[in-house]
Amino acid sequence: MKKIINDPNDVVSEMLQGLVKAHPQLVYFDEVEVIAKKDKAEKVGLVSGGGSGHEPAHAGYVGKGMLDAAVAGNVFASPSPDRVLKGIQEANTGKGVLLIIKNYSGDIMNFDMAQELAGMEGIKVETVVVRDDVAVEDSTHSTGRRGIAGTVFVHKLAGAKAETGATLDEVKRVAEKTIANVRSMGMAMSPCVLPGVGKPGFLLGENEIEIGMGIHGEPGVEKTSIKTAAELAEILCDKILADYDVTGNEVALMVNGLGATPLMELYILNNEVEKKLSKHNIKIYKIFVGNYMTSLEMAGCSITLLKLDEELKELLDAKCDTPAMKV
Amino acid sequence: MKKIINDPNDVVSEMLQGLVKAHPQLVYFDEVEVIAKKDKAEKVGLVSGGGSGHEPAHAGYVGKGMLDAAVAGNVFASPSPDRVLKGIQEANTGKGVLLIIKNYSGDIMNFDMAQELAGMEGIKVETVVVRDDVAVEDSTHSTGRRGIAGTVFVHKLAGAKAETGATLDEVKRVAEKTIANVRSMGMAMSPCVLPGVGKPGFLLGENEIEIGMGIHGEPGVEKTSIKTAAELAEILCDKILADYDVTGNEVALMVNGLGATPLMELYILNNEVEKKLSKHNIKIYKIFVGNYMTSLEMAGCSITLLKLDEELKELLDAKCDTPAMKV
Amino acid sequence: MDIKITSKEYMEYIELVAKKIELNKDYVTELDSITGDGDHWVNMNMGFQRVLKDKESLASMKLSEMFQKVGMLIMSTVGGSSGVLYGSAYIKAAKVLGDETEMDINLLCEVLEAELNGIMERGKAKPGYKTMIDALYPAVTRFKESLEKGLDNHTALQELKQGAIDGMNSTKEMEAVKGRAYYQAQKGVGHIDPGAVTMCYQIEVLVDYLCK
Amino acid sequence: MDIKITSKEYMEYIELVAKKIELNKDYVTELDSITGDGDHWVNMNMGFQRVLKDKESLASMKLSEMFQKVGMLIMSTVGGSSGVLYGSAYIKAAKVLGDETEMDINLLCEVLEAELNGIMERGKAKPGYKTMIDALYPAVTRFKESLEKGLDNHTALQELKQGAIDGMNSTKEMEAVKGRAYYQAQKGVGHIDPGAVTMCYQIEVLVDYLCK
Ligand SMILES: Nc1ncnc2c1ncn2[C@@H]1O[C@H](COP(=O)(O)OP(=O)(O)O)[C@@H](O)[C@H]1O
Ligand SMILES: Nc1ncnc2c1ncn2[C@@H]1O[C@H](COP(=O)(O)OP(=O)(O)O)[C@@H](O)[C@H]1O
Ligand SMILES: [Mg+2]
Ligand SMILES: [Mg+2]
Ligand SMILES: [Mg+2]
Ligand SMILES: [Mg+2]
Repeated sequence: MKKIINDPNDVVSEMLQGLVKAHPQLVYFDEVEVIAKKDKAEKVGLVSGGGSGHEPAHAGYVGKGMLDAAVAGNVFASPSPDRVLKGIQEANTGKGVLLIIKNYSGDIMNFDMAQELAGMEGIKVETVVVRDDVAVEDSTHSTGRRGIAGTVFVHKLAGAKAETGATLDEVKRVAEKTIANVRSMGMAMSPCVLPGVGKPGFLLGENEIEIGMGIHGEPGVEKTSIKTAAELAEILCDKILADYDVTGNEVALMVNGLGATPLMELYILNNEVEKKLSKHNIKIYKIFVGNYMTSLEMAGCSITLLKLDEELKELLDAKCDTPAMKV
Repeated sequence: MKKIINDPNDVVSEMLQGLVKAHPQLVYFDEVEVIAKKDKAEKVGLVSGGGSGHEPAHAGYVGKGMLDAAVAGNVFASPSPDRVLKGIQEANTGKGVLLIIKNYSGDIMNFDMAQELAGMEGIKVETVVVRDDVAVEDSTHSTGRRGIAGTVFVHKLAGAKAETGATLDEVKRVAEKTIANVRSMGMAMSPCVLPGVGKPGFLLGENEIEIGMGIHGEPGVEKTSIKTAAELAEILCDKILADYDVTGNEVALMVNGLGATPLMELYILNNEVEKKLSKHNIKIYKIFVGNYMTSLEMAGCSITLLKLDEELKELLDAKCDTPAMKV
Repeated sequence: MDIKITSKEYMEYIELVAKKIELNKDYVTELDSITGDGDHWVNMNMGFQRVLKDKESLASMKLSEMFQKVGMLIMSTVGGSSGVLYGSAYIKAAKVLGDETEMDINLLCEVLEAELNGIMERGKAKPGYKTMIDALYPAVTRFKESLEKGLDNHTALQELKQGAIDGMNSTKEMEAVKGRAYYQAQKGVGHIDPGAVTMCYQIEVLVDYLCK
Repeated sequence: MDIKITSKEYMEYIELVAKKIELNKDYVTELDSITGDGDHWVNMNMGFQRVLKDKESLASMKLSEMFQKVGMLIMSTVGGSSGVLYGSAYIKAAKVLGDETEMDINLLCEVLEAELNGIMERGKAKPGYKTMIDALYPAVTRFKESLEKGLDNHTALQELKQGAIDGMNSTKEMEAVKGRAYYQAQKGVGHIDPGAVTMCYQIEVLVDYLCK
């Protein structure tokens, strides 16, 4: 295992310490592994989180116009409820808190519990669950579809809504609408290595890729041979469009890298995805290309489509200023 | 070779097409592989470029407050003078153009020629050469030190100066000052694969890393066994500080990933570098963590220190808005 | 036979549970390796050892306070499903304890029922899903029925224990519906669920402690 | 023997050079593989083939215009060092051609000298660095001296050719100072520089064409 780390047990806390040093507008709470904004505005608070290893998710999305706090679990393991509770406490300014949860069994149980704990403290908490991955209906980590890169759009749009001074219910409605309108599909080309384990959790042949693999290396839908960028764009988009036909609509597109895939390849893929969507008469309003929701050093990508209407476009264009996304 | 590409011969043009689709404020000139701003402000123009494979460098730094045009060569090969000339023409608004060149023999010769060609057209062109890499004094690609991630600081500060309406000489002075004040040192953990070649250009053992390796896989100073983040911070910083003692000074720090290294590891390294610099009584004014100057899918990192004074701090803090850097 | 469980006594019981779990590392780990990801013993052991560390202070707390605190400790120490499931169980139970300073047998039954509900609600799971619930549910049901029928305390407690044992064994032929075991080729059929085993340990130890 | 080279004739010469290079693929590639990165033949071949594609229009241009255009074509087609070095040579030479419609032997000498200077300035290199300069420099020097001495055209041209051949061979025992060969363990010692070989080809072909 070649990683730039010290003790594998310390990767999460050391990473978050490194993050706040680079972004002094954020504050780190140790033990509970929470990152929050230093300056709190009086508004609905937004909290997300989950296992670590998906950087910049979620701490990288804390800042003006997106999250107020992010809660990190160990690598690929849900944060415990007390950690999430701390995130809620930090995000709360009296107007309630929305929890944005990716649909993994562990996350669901731990975030639900945290919601209850916060309720006992008199903090009003609502939750939404992101299930954007069209690859599989159930997985080793979830009942129902998994939440992946589409989550970043939920952070962005709900965050923009909260910034307008909207109520918790209004912010939740925007989050739900975003979730209803977003779909993703991914593919992996090489495995990732958990720092505490030291060897790959799965293997792929020299010319093999796996379509639909999850962001923890959970099985996808098909192992196949390496494809051209054009073929990949076709496969990933077709799978999304078969589930959710956005022909004739406007969308936001995210071409996401899983960690080890160079930006060059993501841009080449973007070029093909744009061509493919044009053929389907889908108008792309805005494109995001980069590593937004990763899986340690996995090579691969995901495509996310978000169907837009006037409300969502406005929220997408609203200013945000976080380490990993600035609009 | 597992890459998200089509024909290896087309990677540069397809990548740049993918880039402008995601960033419609930029324009792409095919054949010459130039990316430029759509809206030209009347000011000194800034142009950089070099071989491709270092994304987001350099096209990702075109935008307000940084470059006006970037010129791409084939992967790891200098762009030819006619390409650079097109970049100069696009950047020129009558106030002259500064070429920011990384110190590689091919780049030097091709950019120099372009400068002459532009001169024949009556465009005033000045050049600066970045040589920030303290690893080796000469290399397979350069006479004298190589230019690596420190180049991004030159783009940023000279870009900010140009934005103030400064003259070509003033912008050049700032670029030269930045070059004089910046030092980098890197390390690689895995090789990169040229799309046209299909196999790694060098190999490293299972637990082996190479200190000082260049961003084209050129030999560094030492092959050694994998180190902890703390040890790496020590080795890389010591090498820089031995060359350029900034004890007691204020610096900007860049912790740069070479392409395949996850953000998690870069933040962990940042945490250690900050500790190391604190011990040397070096005050860090601003930190940049991310993939700024890469080497295809190479895993590894580099550390860049830029000594600051009041002038440079102000320029560093000036607004910029490019695909890969927003301040 | 009279049942009066104080915080101090409950912590004595916890100590015995911790020991019981500690001693069954290989068996529990093996079961979770077959049907899940192999960490269930580590999780449970870490959780109870952590609780033990605060034994003194916990023993001096009010019952409801102690349950709340035990729940929080397990929850924050243990990753994975069992941490939050046991955490939920204890915290739910804390609520029914009100201001009581000791549990009689009826309150014990209510506490166990609250724990069961806490787990079922948190895990959105039911009996038959091949989980820890399959040990706790029949145990609580038979315990409750015995008390309702007016059986003596000793008999009721034995019913509690036997219910857990039978329930645990019944998971062997079940197909998993929840959790990682669900994704095993055979959905774990032919193997006992590790969470049911450690749940059964806790009930056995409780009954033995009370009947000693 | 009278020397009058028009654009049309120069393009006939270019065609012969292109053929000569085309035929020596393996040898040149091998030399650059030993001392450099192995692409020198590909670079040169690509460049001259590209120029040939525009043969008709180039042959009809004014000499200086044609040289400028050939330089630009080579430069934009060929990557690596040789593209910009030959590009610089041709563009520098274009300047001394002024409005002339044909080259006599003295102008030819000036043109070759300009090319030499173009390469030396662009590459910041001198004779003795184990490069193409080591073929061109002695060739031009001996050519110029012959003309200054008043030797006849044929003799002067043979001096040009022999200078290139001797210069090329002299690179065999040189240590590289510039370019990739510099970083080879032996700095290329024992092997002829590929750039000197292709430079020598061009001069040989030129002299043979003029003396035919
Ligand atoms: N949704 C659920 N409801 C109730 N019990 C569950 C649920 N999911 C898993 N379990 C129980 O948890 C046990 C596994 O716990 P553990 O290994 O500690 O956590 P994880 O499954 O996260 O690795 C299973 O054997 C099962 O008894
Ligand atoms: N700085 C220089 N000045 C003059 N000639 C040079 C210089 N660098 C390299 N050369 C010549 O270029 C030849 C190599 O050209 P080529 O292989 O086409 O380019 P590259 O070296 O970029 O791969 C060398 O054999 C040498 O003769
Ligand atoms: Mg488990
Ligand atoms: Mg687990
Ligand atoms: Mg070569
Ligand atoms: Mg070359």
